Amino acid sequence: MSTTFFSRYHHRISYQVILLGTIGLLASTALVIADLLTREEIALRQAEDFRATLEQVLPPEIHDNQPQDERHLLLLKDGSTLPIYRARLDGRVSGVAFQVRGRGYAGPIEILMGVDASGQLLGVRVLRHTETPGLGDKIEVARDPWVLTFNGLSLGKPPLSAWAVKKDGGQFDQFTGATITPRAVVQAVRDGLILFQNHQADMLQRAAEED
Amino acid sequence: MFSTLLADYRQLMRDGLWDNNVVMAQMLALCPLLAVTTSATNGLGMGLASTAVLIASNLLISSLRHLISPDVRIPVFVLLIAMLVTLVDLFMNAWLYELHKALGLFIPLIVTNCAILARAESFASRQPVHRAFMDGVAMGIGFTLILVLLGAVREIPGSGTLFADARLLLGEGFAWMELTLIEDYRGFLLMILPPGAFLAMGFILAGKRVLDQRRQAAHSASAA
Amino acid sequence: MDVTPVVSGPHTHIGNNVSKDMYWVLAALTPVTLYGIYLFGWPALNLLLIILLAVVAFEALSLRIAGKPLRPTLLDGSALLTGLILALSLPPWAPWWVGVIGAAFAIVVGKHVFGGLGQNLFNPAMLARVVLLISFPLEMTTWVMPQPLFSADAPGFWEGLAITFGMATIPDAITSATVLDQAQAAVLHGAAVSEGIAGHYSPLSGLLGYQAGSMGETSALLLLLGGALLLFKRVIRWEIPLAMLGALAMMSLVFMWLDPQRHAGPGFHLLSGGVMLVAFFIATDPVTSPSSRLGRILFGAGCGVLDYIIRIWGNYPEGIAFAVLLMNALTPLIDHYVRPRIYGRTQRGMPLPDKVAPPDRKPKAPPQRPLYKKRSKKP
Amino acid sequence: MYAFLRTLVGLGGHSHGFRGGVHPQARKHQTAPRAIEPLPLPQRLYLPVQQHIGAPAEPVVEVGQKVAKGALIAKGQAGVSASVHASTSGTIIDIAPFTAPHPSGLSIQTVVLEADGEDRWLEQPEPINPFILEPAEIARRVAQAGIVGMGGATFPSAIKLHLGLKQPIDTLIINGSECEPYLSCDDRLMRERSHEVVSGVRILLHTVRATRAVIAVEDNKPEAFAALSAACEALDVPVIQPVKLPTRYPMGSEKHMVRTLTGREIPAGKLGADIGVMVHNVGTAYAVHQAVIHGRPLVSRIVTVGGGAVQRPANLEVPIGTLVEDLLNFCGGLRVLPARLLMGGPMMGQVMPHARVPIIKGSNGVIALSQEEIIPAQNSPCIHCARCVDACPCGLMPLEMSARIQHDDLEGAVGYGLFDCIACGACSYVCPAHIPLVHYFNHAKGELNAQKLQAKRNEEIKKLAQQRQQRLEAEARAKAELAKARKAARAKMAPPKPQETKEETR
Amino acid sequence: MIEAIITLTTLGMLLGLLLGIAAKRFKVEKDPLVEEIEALLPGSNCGQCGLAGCAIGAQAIVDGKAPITLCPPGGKALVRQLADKLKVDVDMSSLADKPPAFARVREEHCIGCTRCFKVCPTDAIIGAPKQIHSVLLNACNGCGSCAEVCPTSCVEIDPVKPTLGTWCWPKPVSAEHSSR
Repeated sequence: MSTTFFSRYHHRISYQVILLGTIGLLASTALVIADLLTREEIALRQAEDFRATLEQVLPPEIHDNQPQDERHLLLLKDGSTLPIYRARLDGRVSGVAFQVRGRGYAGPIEILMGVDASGQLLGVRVLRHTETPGLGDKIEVARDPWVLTFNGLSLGKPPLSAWAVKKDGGQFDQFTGATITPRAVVQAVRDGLILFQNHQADMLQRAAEED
Repeated sequence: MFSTLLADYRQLMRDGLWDNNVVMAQMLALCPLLAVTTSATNGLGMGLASTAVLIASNLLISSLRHLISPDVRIPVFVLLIAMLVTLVDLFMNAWLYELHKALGLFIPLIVTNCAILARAESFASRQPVHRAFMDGVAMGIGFTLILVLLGAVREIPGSGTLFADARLLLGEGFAWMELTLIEDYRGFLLMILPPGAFLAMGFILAGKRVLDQRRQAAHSASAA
Repeated sequence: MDVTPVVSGPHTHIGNNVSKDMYWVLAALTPVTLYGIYLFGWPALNLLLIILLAVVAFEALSLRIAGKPLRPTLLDGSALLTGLILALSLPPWAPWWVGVIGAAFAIVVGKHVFGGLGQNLFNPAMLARVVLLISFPLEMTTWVMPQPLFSADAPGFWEGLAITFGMATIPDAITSATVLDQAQAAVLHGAAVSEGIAGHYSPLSGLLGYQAGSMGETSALLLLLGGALLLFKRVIRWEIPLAMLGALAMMSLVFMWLDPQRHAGPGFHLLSGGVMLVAFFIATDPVTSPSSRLGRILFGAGCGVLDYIIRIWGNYPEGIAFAVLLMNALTPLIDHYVRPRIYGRTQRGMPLPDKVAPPDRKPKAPPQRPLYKKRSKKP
Repeated sequence: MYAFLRTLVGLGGHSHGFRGGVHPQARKHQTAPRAIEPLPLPQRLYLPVQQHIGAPAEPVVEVGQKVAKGALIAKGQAGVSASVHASTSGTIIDIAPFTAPHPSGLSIQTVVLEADGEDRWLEQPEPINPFILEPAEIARRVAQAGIVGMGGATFPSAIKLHLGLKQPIDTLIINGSECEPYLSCDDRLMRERSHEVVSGVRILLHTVRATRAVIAVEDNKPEAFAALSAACEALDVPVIQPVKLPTRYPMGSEKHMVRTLTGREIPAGKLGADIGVMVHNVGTAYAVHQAVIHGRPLVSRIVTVGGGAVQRPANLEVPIGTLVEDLLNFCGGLRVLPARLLMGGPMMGQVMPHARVPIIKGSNGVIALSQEEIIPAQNSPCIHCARCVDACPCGLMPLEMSARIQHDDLEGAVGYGLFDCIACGACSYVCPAHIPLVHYFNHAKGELNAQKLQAKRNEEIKKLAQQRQQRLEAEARAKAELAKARKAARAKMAPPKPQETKEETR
Repeated sequence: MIEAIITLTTLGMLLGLLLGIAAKRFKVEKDPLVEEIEALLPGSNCGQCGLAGCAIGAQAIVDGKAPITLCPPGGKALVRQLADKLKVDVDMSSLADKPPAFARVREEHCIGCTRCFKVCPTDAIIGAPKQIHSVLLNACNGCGSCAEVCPTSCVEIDPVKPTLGTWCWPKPVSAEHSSR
């Protein structure tokens, strides 16, 4: 019987060493194999996912390239870098997408925004947030069409002073009961537009030179 | 022979689903339980993933039980369970991507699900493989049921729906499960916030106590 | 003469009882309640009646489930008091179901789940208020300006019913933010707080309560009068109200001195929101406040400081309910560590040294041990 | 930090006076105006052999023996104990268990004395000047007279005096506060026999060699205060000083009186003598005067008979051993059926099982409360109002203690200071939930005491068991050796089996 | 890949080594708790707990096979000591403390057979053959062993009657307070 055979050695230190070592070996091998098996698939899924999101802020009619492949690091004036994704139509940059971050009620709100060459908003989507379910999560497009109201807006339209929620004297609706979440989104988008304006040349032209 | 085996399995099933339920009797695995049950679908997904890990770990540990020396059993269990969870995480990420996006944060939490370690330590490491398998199935189903129940109890008053987004988990064929019980419902937010989980859990536990007491009273009455 | 029962002394009693206390508090709240009904009209009265009915119904239901006798507990006034305080702390025009859900939480979860009268950890009315605030932010933040009964704009009886039962929406024209909302909004705008509250607040409006707010929170004057009555009747003691109002005043003074742009003065903080109601009628709830005098002072001060912190740095314009609940949770801890000094012992429970006996004639003292090992074993 | 907080909120210094306490309705008007009346000699007197804290006295008389008033009947034992004397002259007719004046209604060994009606004193020694006697001699005489604390605590006074001889006492306090409602026996004693009281105080002062004595009287007894002042004046003893105290219950508690008068606190587990003070009751002072000046043992005391159920309330001078029944009959019987019959005042007095119990040395009152005087209990759960905490003169948290006792966590209650509780009843008096707090504490104290006794007994029995074990083992060993020896002897006699023999002898 | 495998394997082996050594080092031979508990028990091996002696009782308590309320002669005092020692809470109220009892020999039936004092665990019975036996109350723990062996049933176990010295206030009973 195996019971008696192995348990005779159970208390030897060498047995413990070999046992744990073997288990570690087996476990790591299994994980390595699984990783090899799934790596490609996972990468594919993530890329698909990202493309789908990019599509939402860079509508397919304005580009004929794959924006997710055109990832560039933009050097900002403060020395930090920001990844941007360029959409091209006939080789010309027709729009860019980049991430901004707002300070929400319960943590940061990650926002992806797409801007066309003239600085008009193509789309705004919330990627990640931790807002109160049922209250602050109306910024998700799946739950509420609120973020679609940004489409077609730009820095001058409405004027800068109106880039705020109504409670703060701006033109954007806040949802009832929650002010902080939409305020954070509006501010983040406005800041994103300002950032675009400040780096418009870099975002559009130098990128063209690089190629 | 066969009938005794069947009776044994029935007992294991009873234990897992009710008498010795992971959550309601052993009060284990509360962390994933309270964290993910904002909807019945989330509960189901978490439950199924945990069940898979539980069955696999029970099987693995039971079949290795003679090899594992008592002095190092805990690290061995932890290593094996961690491996299984990582495997599940990888596979879900690859082939159930949408669900993984919804549950992703919680899958690694299964490692810390003390119910799995507890079953390994108190059951699988001392029982033959077939019983360990049945135990894993029973305990897993019991855990899943509680997760779904708690999810439903929180989802219905919280957002007025039941099994919302079930198609993400089970595929388009299960879209019929998604019920909207109350249209234009603004929601009783407390229930989908963390305090609601504790509250609902408390009431479920109290409910089980009441049922058990009734059953016992009926039992002793009929015995007398 | 026959056998008398074997009972310990004392064989006389001061003659009070629990329900007398409860009814005194109810009496002290009556002026505020009547004034609130006058200010906010029929919908407020409807809501109050609905809550009182619901509270009694839930109390009876809970007692029935727990298998306790109904009459003594229903008649002791504790449930009515919880209901009244809840009603006074809600927006007066809130729909009926807000009141019913609040009553259910207060009585079932806030009181009976813990074991009934005297066992609850949190003040039931405040617990219900917080649950409602978290769950129904829209309904719980829709305030109206006072529409005194029989005034031109006030809703009539039928209109009132329609508002309470959700058949009519509250016209936007008469909804209004509370002064605390105004103050918070002003600060968020970067404007001076005095600008924000200008036109919405004056000390007189605070005292009289002619401003938007819940039914029982608006008139500081009437609340003070009720509190004074309770103090006079010794139903409540001075420590909690004084410590709470004092701490709030101190906090607002200090911060106003540091940055008058952002921080309003003590008068504003004391006279707005639910401070007065809480200080005299809620924080003083005996069940959920500490037993020792120093404990009560700490408790009251904690409520005041927390309220100020939540008002200024929190996301809610008024945080008094949260402050009370947080301090409620600390009460067992305070009771464990803050105890009166026992006669003949030091604060830590060691026997006092005998000071007078000179050392040579002192008999050899046995080793001294503290009275209690700090062992927490709360039943 | 903590001390700082306390000073900040001004809770640190009750330099004089004590925290807490209550103001129960005094209700002394019934009996306070009534002068002490002697109770006619009853036919039979019942003298329990234990009328004090400590060991029972041992009877020294036989049934049938004739005794004179003041004769020793039961002798106090070594340690804490006190003697009992015949309260009148007569015949001992029985020595048997008789109902004790105790709420349990249990019996106690009691000497029954049939009065012969002559009330003839034992030969009196010549009065002597006590101030030529040594303090120890005075203490001995006090012990001989069987004097115990007359305020109700019944601690043998001589033992207290002995403590005072061992430790320096700077202040002698004579307790005339009588803070219990209804009672006025001390009040009357101080008014009518102030000279004797002051004389007794002087003797006590001489005995403990304190520098001063204060007679503490609550300010609701101005007549007693005036009488004592006059007596001190008349006897010319400036070191004895009557002092007025504010009326507050439990001012009469030794601990709290010391605190109020001297600002000192008696440390937990210590006695007044440890901090240089000694407290005696005015009744004790009077009894000391009687014993030392006149050589008369303690055979009578003043008892207030009051309460709404009594026909004619009075203050009576009663021979020790008289039945409560006789007192009530003398007072015209009962007006209505009493709801409770108490010995002592309504705050700390004890319920009597019936009226056929004797007056003993510590009985300061017989109170028959009518139904209207008892506020019916309206029990409700504890709402943590903490009025008991505010009322407790000892700084305890009665609500916490009773909650623990209710759940049988007696140790927990001890941790909250159960044994610092003086059972004054202030907490129960103010409790709006009518929780029988004092009853809980009495129960817990008794239960813990019983457990302690049991543990001690277990220990003793265990020793016995071990001794038996050792004895059995020793016997078994002895038996085995005996058997061995016998076998050896037999082996010698029997034909030799060489190898075996070798083994065995070795 | 390979690094991961090597790291994990080495880590496992190292841990195995550590744990193996630790297991050898800190081996606990016998549970000292049993001895401590045995020291608390009466030690009279009276058998009222249903086990054959106090040592076995102590082992049973440690193993959780017997409740800490198993010992009638120990009474509540013992239960409290055991609860303290084992750090458990015990509901004393459910414990109907068997009132302490003493053995009493009914002299008219005693035949002086000496059986009772041979079994007495505390040597509390004195007597000699053909003499009437009597019980030393101070030494008797009321275990009842003597009553079992008496051929004439003349040993009775009487509960101790309370006296003024041992009487204590009963726990107050009131519907409201005993509701939990």
